[in-house]
Parts: sequence; structure tokens; C-alpha cells
Amino acid sequence: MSHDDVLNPKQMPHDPEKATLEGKNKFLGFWFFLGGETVLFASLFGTYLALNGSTQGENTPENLFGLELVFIMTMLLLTSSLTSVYAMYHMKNHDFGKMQLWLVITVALGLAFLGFEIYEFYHYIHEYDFTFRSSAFGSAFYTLVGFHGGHVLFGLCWITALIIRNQKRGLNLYNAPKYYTASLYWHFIDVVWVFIFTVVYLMGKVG
Amino acid sequence: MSTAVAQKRGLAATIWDYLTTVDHKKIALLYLYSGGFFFLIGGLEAMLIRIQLMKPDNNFISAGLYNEMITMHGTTMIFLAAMPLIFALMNAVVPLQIGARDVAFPFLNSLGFWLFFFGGILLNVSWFTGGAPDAGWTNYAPLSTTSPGHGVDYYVMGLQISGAGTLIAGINFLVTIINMRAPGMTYMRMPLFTWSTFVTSALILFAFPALTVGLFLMMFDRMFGSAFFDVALGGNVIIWEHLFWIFGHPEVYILILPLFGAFSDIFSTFSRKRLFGYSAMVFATVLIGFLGFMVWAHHMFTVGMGPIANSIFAVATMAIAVPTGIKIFNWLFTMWGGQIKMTSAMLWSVAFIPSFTIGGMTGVMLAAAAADFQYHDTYFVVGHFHYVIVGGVVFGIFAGLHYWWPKMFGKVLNEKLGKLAFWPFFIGFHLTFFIQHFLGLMGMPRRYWVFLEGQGLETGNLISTIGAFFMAIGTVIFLINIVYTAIKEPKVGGDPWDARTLEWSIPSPPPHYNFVQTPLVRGLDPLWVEKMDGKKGMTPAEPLGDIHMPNGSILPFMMSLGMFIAGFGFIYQVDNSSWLIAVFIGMGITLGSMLTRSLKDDLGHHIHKEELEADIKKGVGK
Amino acid sequence: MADHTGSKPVHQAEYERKQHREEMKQQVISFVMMILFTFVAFGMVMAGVDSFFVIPVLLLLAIVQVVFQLYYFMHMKNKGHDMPALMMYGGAAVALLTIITFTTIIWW
Amino acid sequence: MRGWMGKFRSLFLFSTLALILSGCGEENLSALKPKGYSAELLLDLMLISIAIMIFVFVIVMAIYVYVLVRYRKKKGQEDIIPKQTEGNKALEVIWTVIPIILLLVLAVPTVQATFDLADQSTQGDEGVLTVEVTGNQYWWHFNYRGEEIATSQELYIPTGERVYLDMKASDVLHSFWLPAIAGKMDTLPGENINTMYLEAYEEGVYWGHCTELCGPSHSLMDFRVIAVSPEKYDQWLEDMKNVDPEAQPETTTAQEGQELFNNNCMSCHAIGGASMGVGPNLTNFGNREKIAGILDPTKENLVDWIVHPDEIKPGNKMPANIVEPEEAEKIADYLLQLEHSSVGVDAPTQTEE
Ligand code: HEA
Ligand code: HEA
Ligand SMILES: [Cu+2]
Repeated sequence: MSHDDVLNPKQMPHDPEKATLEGKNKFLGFWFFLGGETVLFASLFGTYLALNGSTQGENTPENLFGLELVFIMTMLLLTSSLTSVYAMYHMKNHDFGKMQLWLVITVALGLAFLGFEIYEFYHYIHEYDFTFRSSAFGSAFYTLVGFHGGHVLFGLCWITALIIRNQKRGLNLYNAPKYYTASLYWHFIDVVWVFIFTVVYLMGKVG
Repeated sequence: MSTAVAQKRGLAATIWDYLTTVDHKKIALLYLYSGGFFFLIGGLEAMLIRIQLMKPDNNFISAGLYNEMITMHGTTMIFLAAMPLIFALMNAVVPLQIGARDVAFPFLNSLGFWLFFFGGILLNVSWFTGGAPDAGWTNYAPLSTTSPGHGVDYYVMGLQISGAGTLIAGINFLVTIINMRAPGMTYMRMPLFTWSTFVTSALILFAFPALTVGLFLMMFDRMFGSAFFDVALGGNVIIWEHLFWIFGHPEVYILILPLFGAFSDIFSTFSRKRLFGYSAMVFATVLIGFLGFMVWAHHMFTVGMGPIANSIFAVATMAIAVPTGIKIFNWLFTMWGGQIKMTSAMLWSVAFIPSFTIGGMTGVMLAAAAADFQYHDTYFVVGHFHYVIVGGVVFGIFAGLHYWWPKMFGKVLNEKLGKLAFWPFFIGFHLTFFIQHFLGLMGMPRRYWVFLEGQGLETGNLISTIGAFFMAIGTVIFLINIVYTAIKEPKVGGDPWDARTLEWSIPSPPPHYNFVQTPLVRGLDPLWVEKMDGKKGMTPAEPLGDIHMPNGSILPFMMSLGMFIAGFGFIYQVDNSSWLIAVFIGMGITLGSMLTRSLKDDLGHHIHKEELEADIKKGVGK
Repeated sequence: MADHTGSKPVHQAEYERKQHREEMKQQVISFVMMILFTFVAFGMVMAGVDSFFVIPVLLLLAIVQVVFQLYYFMHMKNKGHDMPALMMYGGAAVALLTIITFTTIIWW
Repeated sequence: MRGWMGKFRSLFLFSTLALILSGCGEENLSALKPKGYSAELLLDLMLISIAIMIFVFVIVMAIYVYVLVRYRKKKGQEDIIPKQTEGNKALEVIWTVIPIILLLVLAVPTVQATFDLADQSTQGDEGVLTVEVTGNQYWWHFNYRGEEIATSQELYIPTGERVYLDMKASDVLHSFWLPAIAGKMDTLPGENINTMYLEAYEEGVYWGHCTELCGPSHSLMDFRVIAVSPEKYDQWLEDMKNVDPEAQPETTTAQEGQELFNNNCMSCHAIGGASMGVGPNLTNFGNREKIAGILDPTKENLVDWIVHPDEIKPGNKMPANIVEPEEAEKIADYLLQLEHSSVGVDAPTQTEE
């Protein structure tokens, strides 16, 4: 396949993300990366579960967590997962404009999520004097949730860069795999969040 | 070929070429040189350890320095010597064995190398900045979290950076093996070295993240005041041990499996027989990899996990002897009925069998949880793991280097010198480590700076030290061999061993696109199949046409350099927050390079048919 | 961007679009289910249902949600996903062992 | 279970093996010369495993040697191509099944021994002694539960009965290893207490090591366990309970030494009592086997130690040069005459040859 075919394909194939060998490799490699990320987050969850009783005082999960905020955050992130599904739907239908639009919405939702998370942390630190250093529980909580937040931030930067970079030139076989892997990443972030809200917040509240 | 061109262009151009290369064969050389360098450093540290333990109450090096020495010896040997040397072999061989022109992610391949390299350098810089890490290669908390100075910080940052490189390399090999195989190269036709690379890479993928997390927690505790391992704030020091060994046990199979693969190829080649029980070998490899994840707590029998957990992990550990035994017997029966040719590569491989069997058997003895109450943290354990690591991994690396040297450099390593290096190393190895089992049982714990007079430990330690000197002699002869071969030995053709697998169907060293035409694979040991059919080489699977190749790039180097700089920033911001500038600069370089990579199109280039035809005429692409 | 499908046989392009719409429908359904599960999960906790009962249910709901994400949103149910599935299962297995360890023998 | 394993040992291979191995190592330090219940149990387990390993190794080596001798390439074979065998089902089954059986043979006593050593059923019973062990950088502290007494560096136990150890660490990880009597167990900082038990068969002074890297002087963190008959042990308890920390020494230098000691050293050390300070409890110091766990108990060594503890045990917490050498001599005089109990002094040690 010549370079021109990749950048300006005469005909968009059925699965543009997997049309080139590079695309196939990216697709597979990224999935494997997610397999590794699973272990990474499991280690963080394990650490959290081992330490969530080590609160050294009043700042226990039950006392700290407010479910309303978490509920809103969950809704934001779940919805953003759906919007990125829409984006991929339009990619498969080769409708670049709509794809970009849905991705912009995804980014907006992600930003809102991140904003709430920062607010949450700020709130704990200033209202409750509950920090990364106050107890082993504090360390484990901020590390686990913070790692997830860091992933969200990275995902936002990545998707934004893709949107801007390709705005003028449209979908092609070179950037389709990039979009696709970014969307996989975004879903994975959501997967992790499902466990965070379940294990950290809901189970923490139940005690 | 390209090196010859580069030489004409001068040294600077050659360096630039290597800094920017994405060619798996050159990356293999980079891994080889740096891994070899670190092996010498680690070996030197081992010699200093042995000299210190030559006699009782010795004062050759101080107590603190001794702890730095063992920590750096273990860390260097495992992360910076053994693994890179294995990656050197994998990079040099695996794409050729599956008939690929390159790996799946050439750019990431280069990034993986540079991350490892800068991580390793960072770790070793600690020698010059006031003290290396000193809490053992296992770095148990809270000794590590409370260790004064910055030694342990270097451990954390250095391993974090090089660990990221390893993870990338693992993913790269997985995808390469799945997606890049030549037509006809089904999974069950892959050479065992490729298979074991595949399984190893999967182990890397699942094992390294646990280390990553462990190192992050350690970093947060040491540099940012968190309390994971601080019991005063409710922390739990056992978390580190689990995370370390969830990574650490699979790690030992990451080390040995690729060399099991290499031995399989070597035994089969030099016995002129196909591997006995090929499918059982594949199955055993996968099974070892799988079981490798369920046994980590056998390093923690004395931690107090309780008899139930200890029993479960003991039995699970013993189970690994079964697939490993299958391998040993299959190798023996590969040689059975063959025509064994004792080349140097074969010599190392043959020596491996009894050596590794002893090491494996002491492993099973260690697995008997209750008995480990006596063995644990004594020289019995040191004896065990050097038997498997030196007798397995190091012998395997020597065997693999002898075997694939012609493919990498176009010359066969001198056979006489090869054997001359083998004997002192082999004898020295048994002298050094066999006696250590007894030392352990006689009451000598490991990580002991001195042993006291009058405890009956003098003779054993002296013998052990003498053995180490023999190993050093062997190593030096091997180095001499490399130089001698480079100067004196003649060039050889593509297939000097009358071998069986695809890499031997192309010239030595191969052109940078490997295969002019992708070969068609018609069975296990594809080259052998063709030879038996009376053909000279492989049948091509495609007509001669343009070849698409990736472009070189300096970005991997820059990204890793950025991490290196940021590493210093992280380490020293504890003392003075203006060091945060280094963090920002370093991360800026890294993230900037990443952004450049993702914004700039890089579609690679094509080698045109005409060039290929010209190459063929010159005799390159046969 | 111009519509490239023009050069394909029209009926095939039509077929693909239809297929995509079909898939999208499934995805929307899974989304609705996920939202529903989330409501149930939060609802149970807020209503203060007994923790002995709630925790397993919460975990079950989370796992089902994640299966939806993986199989529908991330297409693991489609073909060509054997290797990704293998590696995700591998990761999940190691993850499970890790978590079991950290919730049991870490307490000695 | 000792029963059948004990019988096992009378088998020929076992007795030879045991004999060969017991040639190794010093009395009272070596795991190969067990002098206590656990060590004996563990040696039996080791012998079973070694026997299995020798069996396997002999088979592997037999095939190995045969293959290498028989199938070396000979001149004139170039044209003959060996038969390319794919494998052999029967053989593969054999070398899968036999190792499994061998491993089961090993696994059963392993599990039994593991549970046996973890047994705590009699702990807390009337008359069963429990000692609280604390690992410190770089010394050991022993608190005799319910007895209001403590020792450092040297643990006294009665022979012939189980003594439980409840173990923890005050700073970093340590590990308590007593090869001739029992195995080892880690000591951890924090809430967790690990428990193991000792049962010594004979009177003697047994040598123990720290086996978990704990800092520069890790290799110098030795301790002794002094096993005496239960009667002598009771006597020892008596003596220890009657220690008068204020007692006046006889010589004047020792009296001055006492003064100096009380002014300079008492903030960390103690004499008598059951509490654990920053430094070791020095009760009965004059009868100690070793100074600081490693030095012969001479006055010269003691003075050296008092003036330069950092040079002898690098990284330890006792400050150097708190007293002048002359003052140290006096303190040494004082400490060396602290002989609160003569029990165990005559117990057989290992290294006097
Ligand atoms: C390449 C590296 C490598 C390999 C391959 C192995 C292989 C094995 N190891 Fe080893 N091990 C290490 C590297 C390795 N190890 C290191 C580095 C440490 C110490 C880390 C530290 O603390 O610093 C260690 C420590 C270690 C311990 C902890 C000891 C302690 O700290 O107290 C244990 C305990 O179970 C153990 C067991 C085993 C077992 C059962 C195997 C098995 O895989 C061996 C299987 C092989 C055979 C058994 C031989 C061939 C088989 C047959 C011929 C069939 C028939 C055999 C029988 C029926 C027995 N190892
Ligand atoms: C791949 C892993 C690997 C390898 C290959 C080796 C190789 C060797 N090791 Fe090992 N070792 C470990 C991994 C390894 N080691 C680990 C993980 C530990 C545990 C650390 C810890 O407790 O934390 C350990 C610990 C360890 C100890 C125990 C220390 C202690 O507990 O106190 C000892 C003691 O004898 C030892 C000795 C040796 C020797 C003699 C070799 C020899 O085989 C080395 C042979 C090589 C040479 C002799 C090189 C010769 C070359 C030169 C001399 C030329 C130099 C020239 C230049 C630099 C230009 N090692
Ligand atoms: Cu292990």
C-alpha cells in the first residue's frame, strides 16, 4: 500500500482502524497494554483493600465519602463512554464530522468528571484535613483514585490532540487506528471507574 | 552492509545511526553491548563480594559498602545484564525465525531499549553520588523506606524507568509474533525460541505492572511522605513483599524460559534431529508460565502467613517441577539417536542439563515450606538460585551467543577459545556454588558482610571464592575470543551450522530488510524441510516487490533522556524543591517528544524493487 | 470529508451501515442497563441495605457492567478478538489472585 | 508424625545420608546436627527430599551419560541423516507421572510438618512458657511473659518442654534463626506477632543468627539460646527475680564504674526489671557468653565496645565516645562483675575445641 493510499484512501474499508498492518498491530498491542493495566490497577486495588482500615482516626471511608457527588461523576463517565461509542460508530460509517463532534462531547464530559474529582480532593483536604500523608488509608485512597484521575487526564489530552491534529484532514487509514485505540483507552478508564465507585465508595460507605 | 556504509561516513554518523535506529538487528547489538557491559560490572561486584568473604572477619570492604555491593550485584545482574542479553538474542533472532522484515513496533522497540539503558545508567550513577542502594535487590520495607541517603531512591527511579522499557519490549514481541509471521508459519510450527519469547513476553506483560505499582508506592513513601509502609501511620510492610514477589517470581521464569527456547533450538541443530516432543515442549512452556504466577509466596514462607497459605504455595511450587522435568527429558531424547556435534554452543547447552537440574532440585527442596524455615535466607538459597541462574541463564546466554553470533556478526566465534572459556567457567561455577548449599545448612545466613571465626565456615567460603576467580578467567577468555574473532576469523555464509530454522536461510548478517521476498513456510524447521527436499533455500511466498520499512527516529532517545533527567529531579527534590525544575524539564522533553511523535506523520519509506535487484546482484539478498 | 463509500457497491455499503446500526442499538441497550445497574447499586447503599447482602451484589453488578463495557463497547464479542480476550483474561486472572492475596494473607 | 519419619530414618539410604551430612558444621549451630524437636523434624523432611532428588538426579545422569557417549557424531556419518522422531507418547506419560508421584511423596510430609510447626495448641496453658521476642537493630530482647524479668542477647529456656516465642520487631524486619533447635521466623514491626516454638533436647548454648537483612551490622546480630534443665531454669528465674540493680560492687573501680554507668548509660540500658529500653538489658552481664553478641567477654573488648561501638557494629544506635577510655575501664569493671546467676555457665558451648 503506498503512502498516498494510507493518507488519502480511494476507498474507505469496512474497518478502517484495522486496514493496514500498522493498524492491526496497534489494535492488538493496545489491547495487550490494557491487559497489563488490569494487573496494575489490581495491585492498586489490592493495596487499597489492605489499607482501608488503617485510618488512624476519624477520617474513615464512612465519614468522608458523599455519594451524591460520586453518583454524578459516575453518570458523567458512563455517558462519556457511550459518546465515544457513538464516535466509533460514525468512524465505521466514515462520517468524520460526526465522529469529531461526539469526541468533543466525550472530552467535555471527561473534563467535567475531572473537575468534580479535583473538587472532591480539595474538599477532603480542606474540610477534613484528610491528605495523602495523614494515614495509610489516605495514601492508598489518593493513589488509587489519583491514578485513575491521571489516566483520565492523559486520555483527555490524547483525544484532544487527535481532534485538533486531524480536524483539517479528515479520516484516513493512518489516523483511524489512533482514534480507535484512544476510544479503547477511554472505555478502559470507565471499566476502572466502575470498580472504584463500587469498591471504594459504595463498599466504603457500607463499611 | 549498513555498518560498512556508516564507517565511510565517519564515527559521528555511526553514532547517530545507532541513536536513531529502529532496526531490530541493531537494537539487538545495542542490547548486547550494554547488557554485556553491565554483566561485567555485576561480575566485578560479585568478585568484590567473594573477596570480602574469602576469610572470616575480613575487612576488605566496609559493612555499608557490602550491602550496596550485594544490592547492586543482584539488581544489575537481573535487570541490567540478564534481561538485556536475553532481549539481545530475542531481537536478533525472533523476527528472522518467523520470517518477518521487522518487529511490529520498531519505534517502540527502540524506545524500550533506551528506557532500559537510561534506567540502568541512572541506577549506577548512585555509586558516584554518595551511596548506592543498600536494602538488597528485594528492597524490603521498612529497611528500604528508612535507608538514609538517596541510594534507594536511585533504585526506585532506575528500575521504574527500565521497567517501563521492558514492558514495552514485551508488548512488542507479543504483537510481532502474532501478526508478523510469514505465510505458513502457524503457531505450531514456530521454533521453540520464538514460542518461549512469546510466553516470556506474556509473563512480562502481567508481572511488571506489579513491580511498577510497588515502585510507585515506595517512591511516594520515600519522596512524598505517604504511609504505605509506615507502621506508625497504619502502613503494612508486607504489601511490598507481595508486590515484589508477584513480579519477582514470574521474573525468574522470564529469565529462564527464553533460554529454554534457545537450548531447544541448539540441541536440535547439533543433534541433527527435530526436537523430541515438540508439542509437549510448547505445552510445558505455557504451563510453566501459567504456574509461575501462583507460587510467589514461596519467598515468604517465614513471614508468618500461616500453615494453610504456606502449604498451598508449597504444593503449587512443587508442581512446576513436572513441566520442567518434561523439558529436561525431551532434551535428552532429542539427543538420543542423533549425531551430537560438540560445538561451543552445544558444550554450554550440554553443561546446562546437570547444572540446572541440580538447581531445580534444590528449588523443590526449598519449596517444602517447613524445611524452608531452615533454608530461607541462608547460603542454601544463594546456592539454589545461582545454580538455576548461572547454570541456566548465563550458560544459556553463552550458548545462544555462540550459536547466533554468526547471524549477528557474520563470523563464527573461535571454537578453540570458546571451549577454553567454557572449562574454567564451568569448573569455577560448581566450585563456587555447590559448597554454598552446605555453608547454608551449617549456619551461614546470606547477606552477611562477615562471618565469624570458629563457626566452621572458613573452608567452604575460601573454596567458593577460588571458584569465582575461575569464572572470572572464563569470562575474560570469552571477551578475548570476541576480539580475536573480530580480527582474525573469516566471514561465513548464511548457514554455518547446517541448521533448521528460517533465520539460517538468509545471509549473515542479514540485509536490513531481512528477507528480499517473504518465505513460504511448509513445516516445522522450515529450512530443514526445504533442504530435505533437495532445495538450497526457501521458496518465496510473494513476487519481488517494493519493501516498506520504518524510518529511524531520535525521539525514543529523547523521551528516555527526559525520563532520566526527571529521575534526578524526583530524587533530589526531597532536599531542595528547586530540583523540581529538573522534573519539569525532563517530563517536558519526554511529553514534548511524545507529542511530536503523535502529531508528525511518519509513514516509513520504501525500498524499491530496483535497489533490491541491485542487492541481489551483489549477492546480498540470496 | 467526502463519502468514500460511493465507489463501493451500494448494497454492500447499505448492508454495512445496517449492521453498524444494529450494533449501535445493542450498545445503547447495554448503556441503559449499565445506568440501571448503577442506580440499583447506589440505591441499595443509600437505602442502607444490610452489608452482608449488599457487598456481593455490588460486586456482581460491577462485574456485569464491566462485561458490557468489554464485550459491547469495546467489541470483544466481535471476531478477531481472540488474542485480546486471551490477554484480558490473563490479566484478570493475575488481578484476581492479587486481590485475593491482599484481602486475606496480608493480615497474616 | 515424628514416629513414621523417625522410622524412615533408620532406612539404609537415610542413615548414610544423615551420617554424611552430619559431618558438616559446628555443634549447636548446624541445621544438620539437630538438638531440638523442630530441627529434627526438619532434618527428616530434608532427608526425604534429598533422597528423592538423588533418585531423580541419578536417572537423569544415567540417560545423559549414555546419550553423550553413544550418540557423539562419528567420522563418516555426514551422509546419514538421523531419524527425525516426533516424540513418544509412552515415554512422555512416564516422565510426567513419575515426578508427580515423587512430588506427592514429598508434599505429604511437607504439609504435615508445616502444620506441626505452626501448632500453638498449648500456648497459654498452665506452666507453658511464652517469651516475647523483639528484634532491634542490632540486638535481641527477650521478655519472659508473666515473670517480670527480661534478658537481652541471651535467651534462657528449659530443656524438654515447648517454649513459645511471640515475636515482633521494633524498627525494621529481622528474622530469628536457631538452626540447631528450630527453624526461623521473621519479626515484623507493627501490630503483627509471629509465633514459633522451641524445644531443646539437651542442655547447651545454641547459636542463633538474624537472617533478614536489617542494615550494615546485620551479620553481627547474633544471639545465644541457653538451654538448661527445668530445675536449673527455675533456679535461674529465682536469681533473676532477686536482682538488686542498686547493689554495691566490691572493688572501688567497679563502684566508680557503677556511678558512671548510672549517669551515662541508664537512659538506654537497664539492669534488672522487665522493660525494654533503647539498648539491651544488661542483667547478669558478667556471665554473658559474648559482648554485643559477637565479642569474647574480655575487659579489653568491652572497653573497645564502650568507646567505639560504631566501629564494631557499624550503624548501631549506641553513641560513640560518651565516656573517656579510662572511664570506660571502670564501667567495664562494674559490668563484668554483674553475675546475677551462675545457671548455664557450665552449659556445653560449641566453639571450645
Ligand atoms: C532463573 C531463575 C530461577 C529458576 C528457574 C528457579 C526455579 C525454581 N525455584 Fe527459585 N529462586 C530464584 C531463581 C530461580 N528459581 C531466585 C533468584 C531466588 C532467590 C531470590 C532472593 O530471595 O533473592 C529463588 C528462590 C527460591 C525459593 C525461595 C527460597 C527462600 O528464599 O527461602 C524457592 C522456594 O520454593 C524456590 C523454588 C524454585 C523451584 C521449585 C523452581 C523450579 O522451577 C525448578 C524446577 C526444575 C527442576 C525440579 C529440575 C528438573 C526436573 C526434573 C528432572 C523432573 C523431576 C524432578 C522432581 C520430581 C523433583 N526458589
Ligand atoms: C543474573 C543473575 C546473577 C548472576 C549471573 C550472578 C553471578 C554471580 N554471583 Fe550473584 N546474586 C544474584 C544474581 C546473580 N549473581 C542475586 C539476585 C543475588 C542476591 C542479592 C541480594 O541478596 O540482594 C546475588 C547474590 C550473590 C551472593 C551472596 C551475597 C550475600 O548474600 O551476601 C554471592 C556470594 O558469593 C554472589 C556471587 C556471585 C558470583 C561469584 C557470580 C559469578 O557467576 C559472576 C561471574 C562473572 C564475573 C566473575 C565477571 C568477570 C569479569 C571481570 C572480573 C572483568 C571486569 C572488567 C571490567 C569491569 C572492565 N552473588
Ligand atoms: Cu520464586
